[in-house]
Amino acid sequence: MRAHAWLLCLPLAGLLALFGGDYHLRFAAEILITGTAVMSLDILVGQGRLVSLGHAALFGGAAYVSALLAIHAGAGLMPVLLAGIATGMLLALVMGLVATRSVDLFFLILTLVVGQMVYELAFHWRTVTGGADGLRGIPALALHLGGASWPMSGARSLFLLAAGLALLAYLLARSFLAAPIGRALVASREQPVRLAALGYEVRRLRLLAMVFAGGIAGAAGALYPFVNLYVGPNLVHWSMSATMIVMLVLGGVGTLHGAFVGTGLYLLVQTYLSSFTDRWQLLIGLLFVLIVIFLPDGIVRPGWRRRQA
Amino acid sequence: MGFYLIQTLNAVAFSVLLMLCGLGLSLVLSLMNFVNLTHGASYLFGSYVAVVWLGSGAPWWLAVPAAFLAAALAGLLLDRFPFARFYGRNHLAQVLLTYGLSVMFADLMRLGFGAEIRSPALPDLLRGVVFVLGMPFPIYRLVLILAGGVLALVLWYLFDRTIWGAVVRASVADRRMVETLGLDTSRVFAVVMAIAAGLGGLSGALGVGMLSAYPGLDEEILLHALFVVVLGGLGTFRGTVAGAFILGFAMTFARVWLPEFAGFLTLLAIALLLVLRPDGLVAPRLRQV
Amino acid sequence: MNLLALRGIRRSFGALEVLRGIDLDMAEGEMLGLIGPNGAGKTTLFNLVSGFLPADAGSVAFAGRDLQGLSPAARARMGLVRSFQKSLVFPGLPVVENLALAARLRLGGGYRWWRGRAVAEEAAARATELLDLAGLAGKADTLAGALPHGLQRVLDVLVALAQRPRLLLLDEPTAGLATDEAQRLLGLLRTVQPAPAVLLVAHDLDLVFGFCQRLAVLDLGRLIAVGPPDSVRADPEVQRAYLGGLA
Amino acid sequence: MRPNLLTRRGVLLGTAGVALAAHCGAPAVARSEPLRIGLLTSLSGPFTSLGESMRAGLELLIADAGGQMGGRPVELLVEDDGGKPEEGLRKVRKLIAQDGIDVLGGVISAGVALAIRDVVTEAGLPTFISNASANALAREAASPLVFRPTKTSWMLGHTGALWTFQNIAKDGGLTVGADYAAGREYIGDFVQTFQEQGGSVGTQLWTPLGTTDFSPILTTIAAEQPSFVYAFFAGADAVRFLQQMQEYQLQDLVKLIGPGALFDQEDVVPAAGSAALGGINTFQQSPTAPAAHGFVEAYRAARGRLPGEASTAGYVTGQVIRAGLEAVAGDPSDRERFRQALLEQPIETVIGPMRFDPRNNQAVLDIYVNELVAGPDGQPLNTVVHTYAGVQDPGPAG
Repeated sequence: MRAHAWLLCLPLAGLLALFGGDYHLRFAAEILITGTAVMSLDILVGQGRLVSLGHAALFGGAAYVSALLAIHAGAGLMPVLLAGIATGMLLALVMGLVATRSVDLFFLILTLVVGQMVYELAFHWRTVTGGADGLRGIPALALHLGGASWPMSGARSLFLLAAGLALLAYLLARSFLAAPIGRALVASREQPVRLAALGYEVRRLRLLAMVFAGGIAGAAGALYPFVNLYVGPNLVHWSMSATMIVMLVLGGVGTLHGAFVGTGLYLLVQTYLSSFTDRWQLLIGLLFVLIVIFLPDGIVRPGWRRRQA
Repeated sequence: MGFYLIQTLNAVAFSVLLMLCGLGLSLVLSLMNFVNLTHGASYLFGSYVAVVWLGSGAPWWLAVPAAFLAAALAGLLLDRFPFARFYGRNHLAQVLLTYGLSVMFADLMRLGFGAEIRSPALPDLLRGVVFVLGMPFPIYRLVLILAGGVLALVLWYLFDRTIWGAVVRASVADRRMVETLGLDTSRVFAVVMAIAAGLGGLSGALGVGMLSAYPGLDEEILLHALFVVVLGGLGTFRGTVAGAFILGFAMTFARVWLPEFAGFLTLLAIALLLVLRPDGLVAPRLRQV
Repeated sequence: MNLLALRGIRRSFGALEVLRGIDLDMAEGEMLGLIGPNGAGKTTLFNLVSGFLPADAGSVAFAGRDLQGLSPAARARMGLVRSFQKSLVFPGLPVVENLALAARLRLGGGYRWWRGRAVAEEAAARATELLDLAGLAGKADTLAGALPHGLQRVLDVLVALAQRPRLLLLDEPTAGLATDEAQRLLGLLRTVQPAPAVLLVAHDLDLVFGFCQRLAVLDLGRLIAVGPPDSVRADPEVQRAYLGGLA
Repeated sequence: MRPNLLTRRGVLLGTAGVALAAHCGAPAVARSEPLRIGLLTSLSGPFTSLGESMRAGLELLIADAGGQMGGRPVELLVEDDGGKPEEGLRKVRKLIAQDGIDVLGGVISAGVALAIRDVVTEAGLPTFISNASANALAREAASPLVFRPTKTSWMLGHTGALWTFQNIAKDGGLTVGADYAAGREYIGDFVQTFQEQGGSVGTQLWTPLGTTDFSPILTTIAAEQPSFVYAFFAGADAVRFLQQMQEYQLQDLVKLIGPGALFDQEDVVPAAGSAALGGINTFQQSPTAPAAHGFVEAYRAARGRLPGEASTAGYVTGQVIRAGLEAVAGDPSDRERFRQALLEQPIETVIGPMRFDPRNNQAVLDIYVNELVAGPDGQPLNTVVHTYAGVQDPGPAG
């Protein structure tokens, strides 16, 4: 059951934090951070049936802003996090204003188009973003609190930070979905016309959900540069958004925690299976297609699949 | 003067290529309300078939029909499994299924045809240029424009003006009704899917002389095709043609005048058009409620 | 002042004129039956009044305000609420959540994320009250999609009532229901407080004649008679419209 | 030469039967223990064919070396970066922490090279950038343990300008390039040197990376009738540009010159066919360079085609690593000694003599001017017409 799985996760995370090596901790932090962004996408896809192909632009856009703040202003954890959240929300707002008039394929294409505009910006604004080469030389992260300052650049502290962020984001997302707005979002997926007849502005609802998801994706994006010490345009490209959807489907749509499972699975396959075979993409594709074909309710119904550990 | 005339011809040729890419996608969308993201793979498959065909020394003018047939056969197989069980489903399920398949096909084609860039050995007949007001314009592109125009007319006639098209549309609108008339709708769908995939292969064979073939081209083509079809209004025939020409001219002239911002400007144009016309340029006959 | 005032409403689909100049008034709390043969334009009229379709010409005024350009959602928030011919509940949500969804928006907490507890509790109380009224208290936690068809229809009307409408447009709420079920459903509209005005479309003429103070008869896009049941029943044009097809 | 499904991609090329030693903990050096070379390259994504060639090139060298370097058996571990820096970073961390590699080679894309620069520097891992040409790695991003046995963008743009100015035209030319970091570097360096020589360059045209249709640009070229076109494109863009140049019959009207990637013998020329004929390029590598003779034959025997930049780079990287290891008797664990050994003596490679600039570990190379003429089989062949000896990047000061 879900509760048990989560209870299992905590000691696991604790063990990793105590005994994991630098490489494994960074890898775990990357899974948690990317997973958090994928989870925010689950709010849109799983609950609102809003399939966005521009979500990476929110995540990566925040990563760029965060990296730039750290490089040019030496910003610490809090300002970087706030700026990332603000960037994610702002980009989501713009994307939402353009895309929420539409559903299905139109929504997909419009989010893709807005996301690719962010990509074009990151790719061509060389003096600021480094263009195709990206940004490197990102300073170590530190937390400044009232004059005191703690370094957060070690793999262990980054892992703990990522775990904290993932947990917080997960709890926030759950409370969002349990709250009136989350229930209305689910209703808008099932019967948007009826919901409008109840007096709900469906567009506003979708916009709010996008901004919320953008905020979470932005918070995750803000931490990403410090784990990888690099930010590049691939991070905002639409193919990254598509990868996020693949991760989400692998883990289970509409479950929130499935996003972490799927992200972990994908990154593990990508990192380890690719050492053994050139055909790892074929295997990922096959797995993905099998899930779509044989677990069809997953797209419609939340909580359709509970992964037993 | 000659400069702008040729640039206009360039834009027309590119638009026709975009239209060719969009037609197959548009066909299944308008007639079957099915989003087929394996279309880019059909295109690339057709390109590879043409390259292999032309390299084998077989008669060059059969390369295009061969690519059509090969891709159509693949479409037919896909229709049997797994497409058929997704025809009635929502777009999201279709998008996920076909995207996953396209990832697999991309890798399979890399396995089969290699990762290298492949180009066809074009016959000399297609390699010349004509001079318009002193400026060169390739014969290959004239042939492309011509072929695209003829194909569009044939399809328009077939699906809009014959009983056959009416049957397909009726099968989508009310499947049970058509079946009581004694027609096998699943066979109708299979034929449409085969034709659409075949069109993907055919456009791949026609386009390969301009774009070559290599892993990753499938995704680029798919993206262009999606833009064209969505811009035109989900899968209406006239809309696809209009979408292709708007996108083709926008991309060509953005590169003439503001090449450094061409990518951004093209995206901006698409976004603006879709904000102004949320259902695309030509409102579709059928819509998912 | 009339609650609803329609003036010169026209609407065509292509060459087909579905509504050709409708004038109609409704008073606060009134129950008006709208009847007419299939294809008379009843559903189109509903869509125009509730804002799901724009009219080609004419005006709709509600509580003295012109509704021109207002979205369906905005109209619903003013108290002009409709149901759908094909029952549309939220199948994946529990029954009580279906009602609470409507009630929360009415109480101003529809988009709340936090600090929504007071509103949520009041909405839940309102939902429970309605369920009790309809005798569905035992079904509160059932998924709406799992209810039998008849109860889904009842739930649909309850959802509309949870919005505290001033005017309720009900499109065939009794279709597919047994007579006693239908009686009970319409009875509910009388018992709920405050009682809304109701514009009722139904095929079961006995039901309509029994429940409504006034009737309006729509035929080929025109209102051919408006008045109390008895005078409508006696109207020769109405008899021709209904019987003419049979003769 | 694809490995079978589920066989470890890193093929054990050392003495047969050498067991996989446990690779946790400190890299204790015993003479019999295999030396682990990591190769980070692209086996998926846009540079797949380059990555496959690079892998083949390095495998060829290791085979030539009898699976031994400096007296130790060599184990090659190949990882795929997908052309993406994020993936490359993760793979490099894995190679360092989990596989315990002794040296790293490879990297096709400049983005990946710059992204991993800090990680390998921090880990003190001797790294050989085989293909990426970003100037920054020889300048502000130079690192004491990051060697680059290949060119910088400047080295090709600069020599291209010298050749053009002396042999083609002093003005009336134009440039066209793919609008991203590498394109900006090549074209920018070309223009700068060309102007320093006293020449002037006309219009500079840019097209987005991944341009499918070059016709707007080609019509502009046809209208301007320039004395030459200096162009930078790579991979599929290069093939399309050349073919469309031919399609518009500009091939014979306009002299086309560019950095070597535009006419890569393995990646571009077979696909471009006769469209490549007549082109000029400056490149650190050439199948007709005298030094390359044996390698070209061996590679042709192994893969049935002529080597291009990526396969040659894979081979050269192996030669450089081997030379370094021979000098330290197979033990690179003393980083400073290994570094000094590499800096001290010039290395004879299949692209000619190579020495490393001690300021930035950037190779100082002979740059060939290649002209594409019909080879014995009728296919265009990069043929050396001139050699700029010992070209050195301006380096950190420049």
